[in-house]
Parts: sequence; structure tokens; C-alpha cells
Amino acid sequence: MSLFINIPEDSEQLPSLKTGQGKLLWIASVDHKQIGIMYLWLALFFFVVGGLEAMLIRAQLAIPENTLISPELYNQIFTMHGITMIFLVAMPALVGFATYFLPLMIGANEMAFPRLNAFGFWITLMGGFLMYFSFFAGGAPNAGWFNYVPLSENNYSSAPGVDYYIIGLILTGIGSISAALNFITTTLTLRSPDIKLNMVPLFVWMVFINGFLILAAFPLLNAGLFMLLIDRQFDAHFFIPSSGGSAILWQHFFWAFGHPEVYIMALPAFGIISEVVPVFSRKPIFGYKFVAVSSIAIALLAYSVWLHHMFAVGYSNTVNSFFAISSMLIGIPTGLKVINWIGTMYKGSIQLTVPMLFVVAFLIDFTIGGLSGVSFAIVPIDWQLTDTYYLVAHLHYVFVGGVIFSIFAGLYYWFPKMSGRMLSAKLGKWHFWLFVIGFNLTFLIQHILGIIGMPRRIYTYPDLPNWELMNVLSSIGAVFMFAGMVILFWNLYTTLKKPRSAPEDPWDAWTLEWHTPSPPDLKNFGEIPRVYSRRPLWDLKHPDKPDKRLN
Amino acid sequence: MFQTTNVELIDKLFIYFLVVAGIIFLLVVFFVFYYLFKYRRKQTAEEPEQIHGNEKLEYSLTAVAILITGIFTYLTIDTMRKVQDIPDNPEPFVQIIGHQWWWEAQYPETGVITANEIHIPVGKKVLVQLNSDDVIHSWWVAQLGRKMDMIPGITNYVWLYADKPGEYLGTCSEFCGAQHAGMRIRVIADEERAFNSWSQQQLEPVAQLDDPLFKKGEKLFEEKTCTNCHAINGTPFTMKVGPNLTHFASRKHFLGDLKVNNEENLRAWLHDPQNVKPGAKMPNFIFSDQEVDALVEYINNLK
Amino acid sequence: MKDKGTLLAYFIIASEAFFFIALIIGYVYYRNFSDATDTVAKYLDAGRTGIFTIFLIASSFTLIYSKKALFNNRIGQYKLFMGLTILLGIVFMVGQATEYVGLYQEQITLNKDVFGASFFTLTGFHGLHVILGLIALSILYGISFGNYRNVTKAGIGGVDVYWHFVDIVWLFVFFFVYITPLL
Amino acid sequence: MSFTIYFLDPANWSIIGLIVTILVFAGYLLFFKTNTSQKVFMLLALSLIYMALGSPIGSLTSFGLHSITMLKQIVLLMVAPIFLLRAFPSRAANEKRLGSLYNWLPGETMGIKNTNYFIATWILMSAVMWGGHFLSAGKLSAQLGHAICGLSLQSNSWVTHVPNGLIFSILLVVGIIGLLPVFHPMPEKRLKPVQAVAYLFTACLVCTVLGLYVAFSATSAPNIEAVPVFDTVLSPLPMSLRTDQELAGMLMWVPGCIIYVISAVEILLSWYNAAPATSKKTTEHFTV
Repeated sequence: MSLFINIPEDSEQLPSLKTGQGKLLWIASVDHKQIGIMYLWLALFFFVVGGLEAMLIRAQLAIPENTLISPELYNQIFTMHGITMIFLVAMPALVGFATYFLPLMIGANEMAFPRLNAFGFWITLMGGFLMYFSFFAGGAPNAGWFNYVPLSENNYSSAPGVDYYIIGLILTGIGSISAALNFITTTLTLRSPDIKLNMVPLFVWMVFINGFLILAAFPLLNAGLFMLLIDRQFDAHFFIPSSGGSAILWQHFFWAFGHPEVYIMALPAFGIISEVVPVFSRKPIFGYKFVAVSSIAIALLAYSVWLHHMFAVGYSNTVNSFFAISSMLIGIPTGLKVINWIGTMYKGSIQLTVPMLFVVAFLIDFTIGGLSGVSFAIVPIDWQLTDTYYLVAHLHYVFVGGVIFSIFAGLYYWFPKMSGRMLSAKLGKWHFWLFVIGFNLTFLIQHILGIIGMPRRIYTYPDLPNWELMNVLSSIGAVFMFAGMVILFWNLYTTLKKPRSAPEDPWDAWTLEWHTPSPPDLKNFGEIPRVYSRRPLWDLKHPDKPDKRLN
Repeated sequence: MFQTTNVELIDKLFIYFLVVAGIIFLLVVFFVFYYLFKYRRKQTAEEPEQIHGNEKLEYSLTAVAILITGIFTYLTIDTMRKVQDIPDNPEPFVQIIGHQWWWEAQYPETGVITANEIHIPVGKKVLVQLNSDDVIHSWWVAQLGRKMDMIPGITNYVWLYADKPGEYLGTCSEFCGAQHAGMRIRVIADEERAFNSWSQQQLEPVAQLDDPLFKKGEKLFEEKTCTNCHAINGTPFTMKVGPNLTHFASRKHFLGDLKVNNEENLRAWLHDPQNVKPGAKMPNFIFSDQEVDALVEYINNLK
Repeated sequence: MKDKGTLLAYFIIASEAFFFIALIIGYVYYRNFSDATDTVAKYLDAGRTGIFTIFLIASSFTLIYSKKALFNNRIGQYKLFMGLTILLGIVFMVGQATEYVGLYQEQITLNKDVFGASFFTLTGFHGLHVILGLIALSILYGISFGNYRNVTKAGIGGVDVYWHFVDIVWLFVFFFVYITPLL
Repeated sequence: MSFTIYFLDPANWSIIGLIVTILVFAGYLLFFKTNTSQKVFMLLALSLIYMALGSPIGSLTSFGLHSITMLKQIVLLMVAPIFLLRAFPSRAANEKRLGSLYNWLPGETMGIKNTNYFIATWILMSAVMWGGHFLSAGKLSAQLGHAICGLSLQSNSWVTHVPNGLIFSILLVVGIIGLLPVFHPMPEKRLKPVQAVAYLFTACLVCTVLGLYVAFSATSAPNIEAVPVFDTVLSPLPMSLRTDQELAGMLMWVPGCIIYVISAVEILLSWYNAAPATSKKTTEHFTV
């Protein structure tokens, strides 16, 4: 008798809201579509929290020498704003889209490891709530999202906030790693037999690459976090210079994680743009292979640029020169992508729907963010401008102009598929204009604030000429963004109350997810069309002029 | 002799960058909007021509990008070498030590020790040694030179150059705790003669007044354990935890350049430090009004 | 690759490898480039730990044999070698435990200095991984006695990859912690 | 002595090396039928090897410059093998002459499908990358009496007896063996593109860690302050010991990695190009 019993795993009934009764299935469900939506709700919830923190920051900074918020509280707020927006908004939102659409786009019925998928979501959620619990447990983390030592050591931050930061980040990091493992294995094993790895949709490709970035980046952070935790809890002195430790090693660990982290957020966002632009330009993506390969170049180079966060630390000119070179080089593949998206619009037939509007805003604002990023690769400019509001402006142009705009584009684009209802285009345009104008008003002016000398992370500033004016304008912009978000929520609320009416393929798109009902059934595909090209549904719709055949 | 200052070098590089970046940005904006209007979907449009890409364009644009990168790499390295040309055996003119949340300055040549208001001579490249006593700070006076971190356990050097006399403002640029915002810098550039006389004046011993209030203040200063943190030259008290107060009254600002040094602010500070500068290391001693009077009289005569 | 379980195990250990690379870099950083004097090296006995290292490496080979036996349906052999693997792993852990006890008696603790801290962090995290591996192996072993004889190929494939990884990491740790001070 | 004078001094250029290089190139031209790009690759490879070993740049090592040793190592282990492997045509082009040659190459008998084969080549390449650095650092240290990268050896150490020629040949041969799985002249013997990228990325990781080790070991080695500038008078490229070591590490790292990144990008670009539309299936739909 053999010891093996081959259990065909898919025959087993996995728990899902759609199969059983009872509210407990919200927790037990391992359906990738539902977990994807839960990720998005998580991101939306924390976007509100992080947004309110941002509003508090702008209120405090609106006038000089303001005493609205105490410095201790301000430090907690800006720290939590950064952590929230990066780990609890941008990443869950992108992971949510990927969890929902990656299997759909490659013709799979589930993720490779559905239970691991659910585990990843819940542990991310727990990590997030744990970090916010610190507000009630003696103070939130207050040493910045980068948590530089020795400031975050017991001697200087005795409140437990930093411990919550460490544990929370380790948990969300484990969540991200399990999501990444799932994306990679799913892409490798569950593709429809027709789809070769070099013809997957670009969103899938970038999520796939992103998986490797996550696998390699988070352990570096975790190692540093564990060392810091051992310092704080067991009185070791890894990072305490007065006892033989090093104040610099943490920065290396953190930025060796931190810079790939930027691309961990940017790559899936680029993937969304690469899906949306072609559909609304009615053309295939311009230079598929360059968009795809530049992602690899970005992913590889991302690990050799971290020292540009530390140019002011005082390394020698020799070391700085090489990091300047690699940091400038990483701008080239990124720029190539922008060129290809614009190329996709060339000779197209452009429909200015709400997702496309966000893509246009993305193209403009992300270019600003990318170019101002290059100025930090030019070492002498970095020496003047790092840690000023110029940098704040830069990173918001990358994170909001680059990542959040893509997330909005993806939300409007995929919402019909996820909910079966179309979001109102009229309200969507209101949201777009308020948010984009507000965003540019808030952050464009901060470039100038940084150049005239305002450092970042200060809770108040002296009454110098023009500082108040620019800060007030910036705060007014934040109010616009807030209004835009209120409209988004109103739009979501009213739409979700309507009956399901969205067609299967409202945008006349080409990737496989639009071949399912809106929303898809528990089992995604009963049958899938044969795939010969990168645009399977185009072939079905235009049998007379099929896409470039690859298969 | 005409000399390009470090700041001018960096500014020049920044302007080059702005020009190139501006051109690229305008090109992107132009093409996005031009295509947006030109290829906007008409009512009865058919599917447009399906273009998959253009390899020549991609390669030539990559080549252009690499060329621009090469030029800026050269400019970066060139400027970097000019701005940060620290000799092998540096002999700093002034050593600045960052504390939470104030600055200490020591002049090795003369032995002057002061806090927060840092004097340098005009028209002379001054080498500064940067250290930190607790957490990471960052020295930045934008008009005088580059930014440089102050890291505990590591010594960094930076050049400062002021071409005309005046007061230059800067701030700590690395987040360093509750009063990061209250850690501002004021560098005072003096003409050579004024600088020398300032140095002389700083080296003089503390004036002793016969005023009973002054005497009472002096006694209080010791009794109330102020001396556990603050040093005053010429007395047995040399603790360096807090700013050296020997010539406190000669400074125009105090508390890390947060407040103007006048009697009103000093009084408020002594009454409740946490109210004036929340988070500051100075504890609240709960002085009575009389004690504050005496201490203010004492401290304000430390010239 | 068809077997997604083994594939998953490969990617998990790839991620774990980065974690250990970071820890080893930390260790080397403090050992080689710090101004303070190394206190740990002179209390470490490379010879004794070398013997325990051989036990751990031997467990990798017994695991290979037990896997082969299982795939050839020789259950008795499988049980024998699997038991041996677990035993060798436990012997290694006993060796680590005596090492720790010895160091604590010499007042070398986590909070003594950076060397103590980095030594215990690195070897401790490795020990944690060995314990996790032992638990996984024990589960496989236990299952083979019960009625639920559904040890899948994927199950043993993943544990197998993981256990070899733990052994290889130890070789690196052994080299950097015990051998380099002798060079 | 300025660098220009040193560089232009004919005494510093190896004539024998030049002749050997020319002969090898002539032999290559005569023996193999190749196209222009392959000839260019061969020329590039040979001139790089000549620049590394026979030119004044190569002999800068005699002034104790560790960075130049690193530069040589990069050329011999990473760049020249790629060009060399590019220079040879796939067997189909000239079956007779290449058949016996390629049979010599490792991997031919084991077969590329064998995972152990490319794990072995990878380990060999990484070990030689590190070993080569430590050997040359040890030799420099024995010559100069300074610690290089934490190594300080006596002048009579066994390391000094290892001939340079042996080290360089090992570097070149191992470079070829290590890069065979990715750049084998016969495409069917190569790793699949995604695997090749993983292979290159992990190799890149090894040189990253080595580069970091070398560069940052300079900043805290205690005795480096004692010799801030050395050989300034003699060396045509005067630099301090610290700059030299930082340069060595950074050269190993950034350009070293960029070579691998460019290779990875190139492999993938050709992977996207090669998408044959050959097989025609009859059924239009199938059920999952």
C-alpha cells in the first residue's frame, strides 16, 4: 500500500461567503476576490485615518509658531501618517488589486495558496491595529517612519511607541511576504496553459517582479527591527554608539529596505497604468517589452541605490559618486516607461473617462516627482535639499502623484468588475478635479518652501518672510484634497446602494478578467478562451485582425 | 581674489539641473496634452491603427538619457570634489557639538566655548568639525554651505564661508526628538576685527557684582543644582550637560535660537521651561518670583 | 515546476536567506570593523562546535535517505532515517544549549557588548529555525505512525528544502563565528 | 610622475603581450567562420584582457593600488568572458571545428538540465570572486606591510609565492565556466531567460556583498588613519589608502552589478523578441 494519497486540492470546498451562511465567513473566507476587496477596505479605512492625520499636520503648520498641537503629539502624528500611508494604505491597496485580479488575468480560479492569502491579509490587519493601539498604550511611535537610532532607543524614546512600531512592522512585513509568495507561485504554476510568461498582462508581470522585490527587501528591515527590539527589550547595544554600537548600521538596513520599498509600491502602480492607458487609447501598449524589461532593471538597480538617502551622513566622495551614478541610472528605466505610456496615446483614440483622467494626472505629476527625485541623486544638490520640504514635496509627488493616482485609476477602472456597479462618472470628475488641484496646490509650493530653507518634521516654524503665505496655501490645498475624498466616499456609498447593473465588459477591454460576469462567480472561469496573443479578448472581438500572435 | 563659494557652486549645478529637468518636463506635458487633444475619440470612431512600438525610438531615447546621465555624473563628481575637499589631517577652526536641542561651539585656537550663537569671521573659509552628543542631528545653514549630519561616534567636517557680515539662519535638519523644530541655528559672521574682539571678550572671566541680588542669584544657581548641568568658567562648575552660561548675557537669542534673550523670556523660561520649549531637558524647579528675580539678575550679568 | 509546495519552500528560504545575510553582515560589521575589543571569540571552542556541526550536516544526509526510502515505498527505512534525522538535530541543539550555558557562566550575555549581542542574535535565530525544522520533521514523523498516512510529496518536499537550508546557513554561521577568528 | 607620462611611456606597454594578442586574434579569424559582431566581440575581449594584463593600467598594481586589482578582477571574471562567449558562433555555423572545442566545455556531458551543474558553476564563480579578492589583497598587504581589507600578512607569507599569472588565468577560466549557463554559444544549452536572470541576480548579490565589505572595511580599519597618504610620490595615480579601498569596493559593486543588470536586460529583451507563432491549434475553446 502506498503512503501517498494524492488529494486533488481543488476538489475541496474552500470557505467563502458565497458558499455558506453566516457572518463568520467574513473571517473564514479564503476566496481571493473577497480577500482582495477586504484589502481594499482596509486601505480605504486607513486612508481616512492617515488623511485625518495629514489634515492635523496641515492645520498645525498653517501659521507660524502655532501651538495647536504639542510637539510630542505632532511627532506621533507625522510618524503615524507616514507609516499608515505606506504600509497600511498604498501597499494593501495594491496587494488588494493584485489579489483580486492576478488570478483573473492569468485564467486561474484561485491563488496557489488560498489559506496563506487569508493569513497575509489578517496579519497585515493585526499589524495595523497593533500600531494604532499604541495611542492608547502610552504613546504612538514618534521617531519618524524611518525610526533612526539612537533616537528610537530606550534612552531617548522610553515610551512603548517604538516597540509597537517594531512589532507592527514585523507583522505587516510577514503579511506582505506571504502575499508576495502567493503572487509568485500563482503566476508560475496557475497560468492558463496557453499563457506563456512573456505574454502575461503587464500588471501581472509587475506584480510578479514585485514579489521578488518584497521577498528580498523585507527581511533586511526585519533583521534591523529584531536587532532594535533586542536593544530595547534586552538591553543590548547594537545601535547605541556610547556602548560600542553603531548609529549608521540601522540606516543601512533601513534604506536597503526603504528604497526597494519605494519601487515595491511603484511597480504595481505602473502595472495599473499599463493596463488603463491602452484600453482608453484603444491601442496595445507601446513597447510591451521595454515596459516589461525596464521593470526588471528597476528591480535589480533598486538594491544598489540606498545610500542616496544617506548622502549627508558624511561618506567620502568616492562612495557617494558611485551611488550617485546608480541612482541616476535608475531614473532611465523609469523614464522609459513614461515615454511608452505617452507613446501608447500616440495615434490612439483617447476616451477621457475618469480612470484615464487619473492616468493623465499621473503622467504629469509623476514626471515632476521623478525629475525632482533625480536631483537627490546629484550629490551636491542633495546636500542642500535633503530633509527639507523639497523632499517632502518630491516624495508626495511620487507617492500621491504616482501611486495613489494609479490606485484611483484602478479603482474606477475595476470597480464595475468588483461590485457589478459603475461608479458615477460625474462625481468621479468632481473627485478628480478637487483632488488633483488640491494636491498640486499643497505640494508644488512645498518645493519652494524647501529651497528657501524649511526643514521637514518640524512642528512649528519661525515667522520668516513668505513662509506663512506658502504654508497657508499648502493647507488650503489639503482642504481641497479632503473635499475630493468626501466626494469619493459619497460616490462609493450611493453606487453601492444601487442594484447591480454593470455589463461584463463595460470598457471594451482585452484582458481575461473582463471575460467573467461582474462580479465574477466563486469559480472564476467555467471556460476560458484560447490565448494566442497578449490581448485575448481583442482576438475574440476582432477575429478579422487579430493581435500579434505569440503562441 | 575672486573665489566661487561652495554655495554658488551648488546653486550653479542646481540651475543646470532645473534647466534640463524643465525641458524634459515641458516635453512630457506638451506631448501628453497634444496627443490628448489631437487623438481625442470622435463619436463614430473606429479602432485606430494598432501600433506595437518603435524600437529605434526606445534605443535612441535611452542613449540620450544615458548621455545626460553621463554629463550630470561628471558635474556631480566635479562639484562634489570642490565642495567637500577636506584635507587629510583636518584642523578645524570651530568644533560644533549637537545636543538635544541646542548647539555647543568650541574654538580650539582660542579656547572659547559658547552655545547656540556661533561667530565666524567674514571672507574666510572656515573648517567646522561636527559631532553629536546624543542622537543624530544635522547642521545646515543654507547660505553658508552644505548640510552635514552630526552622528554620535563619528566626526564629520564641513566648510563654511560667509562673504558679507551678518546673521545667517539655519536649522537642525535631521529629526532629533520633541524639540527638533526648536533647534535653530544662528551663525553670526563678523569682520575680522569684530570677531577677534568677540573672542577676547568671551575669554574674559565672569564679572563679579557686589549687588546683593546678584550674590543671591549666584548662591541660588549653586543651591538649586543649576551647576549640575551648566558650566560657568572661572568657577568650580564645569558640567557640560547644558549650555555653558559664562557669557550668556552677550547672546541675543537663547534656547536654540528659539527666543530673543530678554528679561521677559528668561523669566518665563525659568518659571516653566516646559511651557516655553515643551520637551526641553531643563526641569521645572518651581522657583518663587523672588528666586527668579535673583537668578535673572545673576544670569543677565554674565557678560 | 509543477509542485507548488516545493516551489513555495524555495521562495520562503530565498527570503530567509536575505534575513540571515543581513544578520551575518551585522555580525561581521561588529566583529571586524568595531574599535572595541572582541570578547566572545576567546570563549568559543571551534573544535567542539565543529563536532556538533558534523551532526547537523549528517542529519541532512539522513533526511535525503529517508526521502528516497519514502519515494521507493520502503516505510521501515523511512522511519529509521527520519528518526535519526530528528535525533541528530536534537543533538545539535543540545550542543548549542551547552555553548550558551557555558557563555552565561563566563558572564557573556546578550547585553554585555555588541559582540555578545550579535553572537546570540545570529546563533539564536539559527537555533530558532532548527527548532522550527525539528517541529516540522516531528510532525511528518508522527504522521507516519498514525492512521492518517497522507504524507504528501509536497509536504516532505517543503520540509526537506527547509532543513537543508538550515544546515547550509549553519555552515556560513560556523565559518563567520568560529573559523574567521582563527584565521 | 604624472599619469600621462606614465601611460605613454613605451616601457610600460608589454610588447610580447601585444604580439600574443594579435596572434590569438589572427588565429581566431582564420579558424572560425564568424560574422562581424562576433569578430568585434573577440576584439573587445582580447583588447580588454590586454589592457588588464599588459598595459600600464594593469601594472599600476605594483604601486599597491587595490582598486586596480579589483578592476582587473572585474574585467577578467565578468566582462571578458561574456565577450569571449559572444565571439563564438553556435555549433550549427561551423560544425566540424567547434564540435570538438565545445565538447571540452563543462556542462556538455552533464547536461544543462542538471540543476547541480549550474549550482556548481555558480558556487565556483562566487568562491573565486571572493577568493581572488582575498588573494590579491593578501599579496598587496604582504608587499606593502599595510593591512588591506582587514588582512595583514607577513612579507614571507605563502600567498606571495602564488604567481600572478596563475591567479589571472584562474579568474578568466572560472569566469568563462561561471557564465556558460547564461551565455553558452549554443542557445539550447543556456538557462531559460527567467532562470538566467535569477542566476545573474544572485551572482550580483555576491559581488554586492563583496563590494560592501571592501568599501566599508576601509572606513573603520583602525590603522588606516596612520597612513593617510602613501606612495603619493611614486604612484601616477596618487590616492590615499582609504580612497583606494573605497574605490576598490565600489568598483566591484556598482559597475560589477551593472554588468549583470545589463546582461539580464539584454537576455529578457531577446526573450520577448523570440515569440514564434508556429503551432496552430484546431479547437478554439477549451474548458478548465
